[in-house]
Amino acid sequence: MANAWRWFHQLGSPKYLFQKTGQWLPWIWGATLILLAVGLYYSLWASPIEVRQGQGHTVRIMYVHVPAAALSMIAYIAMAIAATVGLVWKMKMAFAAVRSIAPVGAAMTFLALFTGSVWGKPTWGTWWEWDARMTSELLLLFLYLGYIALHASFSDRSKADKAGAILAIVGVINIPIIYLSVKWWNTLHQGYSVTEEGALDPAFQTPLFLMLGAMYLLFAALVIMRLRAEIILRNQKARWVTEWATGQSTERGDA
Amino acid sequence: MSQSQDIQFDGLYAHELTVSRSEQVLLEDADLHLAPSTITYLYGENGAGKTSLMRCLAGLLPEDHGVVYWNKKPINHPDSGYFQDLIFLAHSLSMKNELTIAENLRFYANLRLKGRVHQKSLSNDISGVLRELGIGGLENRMFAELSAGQQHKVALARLMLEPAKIWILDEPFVNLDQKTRGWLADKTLAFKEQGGVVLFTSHHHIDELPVDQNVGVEHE
Amino acid sequence: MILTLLKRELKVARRNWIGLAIPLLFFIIVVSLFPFAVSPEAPVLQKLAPGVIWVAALLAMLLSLEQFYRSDYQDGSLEQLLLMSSPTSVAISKILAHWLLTGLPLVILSPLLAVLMQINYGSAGSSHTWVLMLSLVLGTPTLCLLGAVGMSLTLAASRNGLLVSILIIPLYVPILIFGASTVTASLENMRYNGELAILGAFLLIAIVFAPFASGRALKISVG
Amino acid sequence: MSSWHEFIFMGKHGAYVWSSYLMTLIVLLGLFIGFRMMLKSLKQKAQQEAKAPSGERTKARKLKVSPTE
Repeated sequence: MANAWRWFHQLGSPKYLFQKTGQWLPWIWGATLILLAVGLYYSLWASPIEVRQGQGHTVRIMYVHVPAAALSMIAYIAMAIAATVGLVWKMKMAFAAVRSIAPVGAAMTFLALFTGSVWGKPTWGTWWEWDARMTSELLLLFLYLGYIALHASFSDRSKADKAGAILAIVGVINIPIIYLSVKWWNTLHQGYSVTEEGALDPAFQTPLFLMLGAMYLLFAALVIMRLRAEIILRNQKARWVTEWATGQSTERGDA
Repeated sequence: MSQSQDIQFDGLYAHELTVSRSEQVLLEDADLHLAPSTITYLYGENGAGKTSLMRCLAGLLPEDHGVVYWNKKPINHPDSGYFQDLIFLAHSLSMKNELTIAENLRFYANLRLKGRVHQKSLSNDISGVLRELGIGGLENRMFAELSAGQQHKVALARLMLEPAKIWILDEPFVNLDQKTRGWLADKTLAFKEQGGVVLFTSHHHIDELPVDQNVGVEHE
Repeated sequence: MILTLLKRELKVARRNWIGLAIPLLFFIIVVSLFPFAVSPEAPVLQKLAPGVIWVAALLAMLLSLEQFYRSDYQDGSLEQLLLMSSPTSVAISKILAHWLLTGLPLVILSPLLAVLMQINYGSAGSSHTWVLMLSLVLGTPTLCLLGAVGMSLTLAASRNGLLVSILIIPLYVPILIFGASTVTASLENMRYNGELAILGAFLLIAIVFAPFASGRALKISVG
Repeated sequence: MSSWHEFIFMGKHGAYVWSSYLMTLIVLLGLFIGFRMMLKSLKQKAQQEAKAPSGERTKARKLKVSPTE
């Protein structure tokens, strides 16, 4: 416990975090690429087409859509957790993490919307349906963009961090409310349920789980890359950054 | 971390204070003691961080590092009573254009005293102070209708209407006529005699006001 | 303490009454555009009425938000308020003032809009107008509470005005959904108690969280 | 999957499937390149700053307390 606490504190040090993430990153990328290669092989080649609902090959869109949608939600929750850590323990690196998750989370949300839309066209004949999940994703995208816009509107970064953190926390309280409201509203209007839950055929499970794993790792890798840039951005005047940039330090710092 | 028991200083004491504004560290590890019954003159070039230091001492700007104590307790400690004792007059006058002079002043007095104030005598006090400041009879004028100099005087009138033990004043003497400078210097000295702590900034020395301590925000 | 703060808010706002009247006027004018744009036929307007009135109310609330916060921030009185009273009570006084001076007038004006939008078409003497007012009574305070958080967050931001709308509108969606569908349910002669109860639940949740969050945000903006 | 032909055309849904994967690739690759460039330009900036005379760097200030007689 004491060890975990100390480690948590060390993560608050920009230099330590930068060095550690620099060590982790190649491993994460390696695992990502392996998993992604296997996942793509299964999802695009070695998996059957969907017959029961007549989706045919479009079922393959699911293997990017579902991970993107899952990550869009998880990323926002992660943002809110990091925001809470930042506000409660006054930990600046937690704010840097919030800022780093936001663009990747927004990208995932956009991808969930895009692939959902492309999946929708052949499945229910329209690019956009106001179904509960798609609508929630759209609102989630607005929340991400709102955070990024808010953060960008301050000249004082520490104010931007704290204001953004509050927004992230308020947003995460609202996500279930938004989702349930939209779902209720959707049943009221008898909309489709695109992503209707049924027992997933095991043949589809293998590529889906592989792609889920690959996308999670990819997400982590991208967030860490953004975080490392953010750390440097925030510590430009620190001596260790100069040493890192001019290569005077013996420690490995390159990504 | 220093515990509050370790602090021996009465009045305002800033310990190892680091203050920054928009990513820029203005002040590093500063120790500052403002004892009761002292007047401190804070100087420094423009942009050196005088205002930020004052706002930090007033508890508005969060410090990067260090603690500010009021009578041996951290200022944010509920028992320190700091915010009851503090009048902070910032560069902005903090008065509403939509309210009359009397309404503005009465609001702040009521807010500080939590409404436990005799409204009639407060009105009399307001009239008295405004008379001293040479703007007597303007109580019911809208704040927006006054000249800049008059508005400044209204802001200063708060010092006489709200009981306090520490004044933090950002450029209080700027734009004041000779007579009002004298008035403010007299009142500041009287406040000091009663045990008050005063910290003020100014572009140049105020001849009317003998100070006990000069504090400069400077490069080392 | 909150009473002192609230009295001041109300007094300042009263002297600046035109700033309060404009969002209300906007509310009426926006709604009156729909007959021109869609159709003046009563059944069509009646069907649109809940949504149109609710969207207009929501936008009017957003428009009026600025004046309760901006000038206090700019003239420095906000920091004086925060020095002498707790951030949460400052937030509460502003939220209350905002509702009393914008939310409540919207509720009072809504029967007029109900008439313009033919809400009672084909069912004279029905209670649709009351339901509309009730939904606004329960919904507009939540709009004030969430708006207060958004406004407090953007006070110190450089680009403002529309920024607060971008932050807050996604959070307004649940209130809009249930507010409008309360009225729709009434128009369809269905029960609307459930919708009202959910609006009430939103209000309670917002009352618990929003003043605190808004107070923290005010403190950050001033710092 | 039985043939390359089927792989490319995905039944008659090739455009839908491939555009999904392509867009995912573009967006994620865009992030990758963007973040990499961000770190690189920050590194260059830090290098330039290291070369600049140290006098240009603003130092934090100290308080100088002097009592008057």
